Amino acid sequence: MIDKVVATFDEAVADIASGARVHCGGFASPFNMPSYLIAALARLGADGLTVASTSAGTGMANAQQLREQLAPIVAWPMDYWDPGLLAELGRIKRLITTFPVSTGHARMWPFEAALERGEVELELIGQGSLAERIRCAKAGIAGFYTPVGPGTATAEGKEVRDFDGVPHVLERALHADFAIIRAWKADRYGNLVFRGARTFNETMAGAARVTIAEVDEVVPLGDLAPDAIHTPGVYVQRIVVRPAAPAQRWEDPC
Amino acid sequence: MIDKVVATFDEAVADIASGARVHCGGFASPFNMPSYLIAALARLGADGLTVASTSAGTGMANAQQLREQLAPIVAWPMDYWDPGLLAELGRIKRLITTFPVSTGHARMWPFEAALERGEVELELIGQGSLAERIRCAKAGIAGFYTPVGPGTATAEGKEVRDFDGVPHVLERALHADFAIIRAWKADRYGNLVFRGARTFNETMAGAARVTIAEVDEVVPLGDLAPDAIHTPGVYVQRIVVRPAAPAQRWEDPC
Amino acid sequence: MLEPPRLDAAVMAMVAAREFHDGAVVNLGIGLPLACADYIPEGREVILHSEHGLLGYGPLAQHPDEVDPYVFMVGNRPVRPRPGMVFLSHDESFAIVRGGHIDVTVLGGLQVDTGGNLANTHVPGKIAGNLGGAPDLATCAKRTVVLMYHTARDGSPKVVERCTLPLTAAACVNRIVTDVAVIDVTEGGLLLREVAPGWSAEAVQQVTGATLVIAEDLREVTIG
Amino acid sequence: MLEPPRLDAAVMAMVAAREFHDGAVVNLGIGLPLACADYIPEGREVILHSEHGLLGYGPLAQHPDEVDPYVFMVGNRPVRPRPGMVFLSHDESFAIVRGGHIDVTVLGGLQVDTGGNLANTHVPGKIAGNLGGAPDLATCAKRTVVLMYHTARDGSPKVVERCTLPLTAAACVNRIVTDVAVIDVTEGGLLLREVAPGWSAEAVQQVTGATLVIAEDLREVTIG
Repeated sequence: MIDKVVATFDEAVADIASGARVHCGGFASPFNMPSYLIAALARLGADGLTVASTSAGTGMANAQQLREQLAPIVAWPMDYWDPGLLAELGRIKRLITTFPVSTGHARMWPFEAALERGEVELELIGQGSLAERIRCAKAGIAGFYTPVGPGTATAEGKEVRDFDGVPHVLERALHADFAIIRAWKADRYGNLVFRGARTFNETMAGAARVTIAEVDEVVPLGDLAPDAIHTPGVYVQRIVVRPAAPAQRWEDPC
Repeated sequence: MIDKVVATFDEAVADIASGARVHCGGFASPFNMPSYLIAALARLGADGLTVASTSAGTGMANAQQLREQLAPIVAWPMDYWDPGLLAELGRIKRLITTFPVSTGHARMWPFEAALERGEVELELIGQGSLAERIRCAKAGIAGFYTPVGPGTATAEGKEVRDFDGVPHVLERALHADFAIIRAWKADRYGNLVFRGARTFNETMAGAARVTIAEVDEVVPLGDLAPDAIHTPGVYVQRIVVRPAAPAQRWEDPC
Repeated sequence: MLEPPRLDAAVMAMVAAREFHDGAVVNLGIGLPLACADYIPEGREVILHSEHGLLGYGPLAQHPDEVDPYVFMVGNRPVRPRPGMVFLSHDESFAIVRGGHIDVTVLGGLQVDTGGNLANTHVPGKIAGNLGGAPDLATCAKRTVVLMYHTARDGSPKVVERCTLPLTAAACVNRIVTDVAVIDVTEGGLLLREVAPGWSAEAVQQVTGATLVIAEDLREVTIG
Repeated sequence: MLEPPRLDAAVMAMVAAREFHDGAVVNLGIGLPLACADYIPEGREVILHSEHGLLGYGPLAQHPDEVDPYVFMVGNRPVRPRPGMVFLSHDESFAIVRGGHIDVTVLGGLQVDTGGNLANTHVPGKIAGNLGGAPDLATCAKRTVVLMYHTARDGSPKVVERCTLPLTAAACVNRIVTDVAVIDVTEGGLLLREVAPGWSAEAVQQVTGATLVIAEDLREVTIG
């Protein structure tokens, strides 16, 4: 019998070793981040990680600032942790991202500070190429030619070739050992349904050797309509359910 | 106001000129073929077409045979027309497909017969590379490296390059002037919902300059849930609704 | 010398279906392989994939009242829905295949050779071949099993030293299941692992167009 | 000599929003461009695209009871749902961008030069830039409009002969809308099309770091 549901977040990430390549989903909303998986990975202590994520993450202090700033219109959840937590704890060796630094008047992000100290490596790439490189890993494609990048730093060290007179950059698949993503509902086959913008959560499912999905709810097999499933279970190896009551500290086992 | 609904099938295809490149969706079931669009294109008379389709199509005589053969379990619709109709009428100059010929004891398909007479060109390619080439056209990617094809006829004349020691073939985007596809529901923005396996119908939407969708029903804007829409309307230029009562002959305007 | 009886199509399908572990994602080619769906070993859940965007479908529909016009597998065959089933696009369906998310594919064969090359798309006499999804499946599935009769209708061998028909994919076959033998493609050559009841290694070699290496633990075909 | 007043951010957004035809698919960059959503010309339906997989969203949510926690645009801003809205994955969202399905993108700018090169990701003083989706949008949208103040805080020009900051994308900008002018990037150079009320072509040239070509029909900025 297929049953991909794992009992705890700590169990779900237990085999993520130091030096692993980890794809981390979510972006632009506190409600689509695989926060409990990130917290569990932080507790696990694996370091030297290569992480791919849309953003470097705000970290704890900035999340608190955002929480206060948005309070008049959004109740920003207490159980929000993003890759900034891993950066803050010094677990990231290399980050592949589109948003490495804070904007406007926000205080410096933990990754940004580590970058200034020369402790971490950054691979900067635009969102479209990052998304497609990750999809390639899922889809068994070694590389692709995109018109995005020629004449910019992104193209440095990469092949540039003309197609129909337009220069294109060869971008390569971005594989990972683990993908940690957030979805709404799952069944025991690992079929997933998302809520709202699906971000890299959908894109990363299947792009790693092991994809782990943090979900709000596991429903009986057959409850998810076959034309409403966003991510087929063949891309997902583990499912773990968020707690009913929000955790207050990332340090707490869950 | 955005309203992509067109009154008739003949109007929907009226600007498909002779020599046009046409992507045609559907496969493996009589219920997912853009049959009325194919019939309208046949009535229009445009010839010298370059068509991309999973299969060359059975044509009229074989469809009748399949209808009889499957009658004990499936009421095969009378209003089923596939690219074989266009081949039968001599409208196809070049076909890009994975299934060009009949199998087993079925009589020869119209395209196959034309191929034997030397009247048409065939570009044979596997389903995965065909699907990805069409997606590339939609997604603005010029080409991609797939491990599928090296050492076979598919790789002839194409660049083969090793990635991590494995040979890959460079396949290029397959653009079209028009894509004709079949969906279930649409709204006036062109958002589409499919029923059953979505085949090339979903893949081709957006891969042509003009995508035309044949649908069962147009529903009021807002009736399709934002997380249930399979194809966003930005990929679709025209919508046309199937008749309530099945047409009996492809020659009848509709 | 009278040839011992060959395995029938149902038994051949059972032998191939032994490969399906619990939770396996499986694609079955048109023809002989389709029957494997009926012989999934008891107690195992297997996810069946059909190229045009259907994942986790059930058995073939047998009666009109079982037919959902929107649930067909390739080959215009209506199948029964099954809990956990998913509908997909063609491109997503082949992202699954190319990305290595298919555990086992069972494909028909016209020829397989010592290098594990497969020819199964170009029927002699036809002006062109039908590739379908076979090149992707054969190349990218974690395991490719070819299920075919050991010899062609004219008696000529289908397991050969080197394919003469156009290749579907190169160096892709892991195992050949026929009506007389189970043969693995190994670096050391074609390894004869199992023979049909009554068949000797020598008898199998006689109807084979390539030199077979005989497994030390050669045994009779068993099911399950 | 006293400088005439410059356009405020709202008017700048209105000028950029003139570009949105009925049915246009539009992506608005973070910063100044976001305000364009509030000035879509009356009677036109515009589909707004947000990079992380949101298409056809409505205005910014202003009150807690308008907030759906799952409908955010980039920048952690909750927006109101709108009929016809679609949720997507990041890869599909950028298939839309890269495939040329965005009619107009309005992006912020740090520098734009005579060649239509854009620099808008690397704020001086920061150790790294934030590319976001800007490279794809600037390269692949049918029309790229840069909406920015004409000069930096220190008074230095942002419309320049040649960008000195790292490029977001090369040869991508079609139009520059600033607080003093509307300038088109043409093969013949930077074409000054419109000036803010009270501004002469000469006055605009004085605060510009590149030679402007003056349009024969140079006129005052109008809205709508």
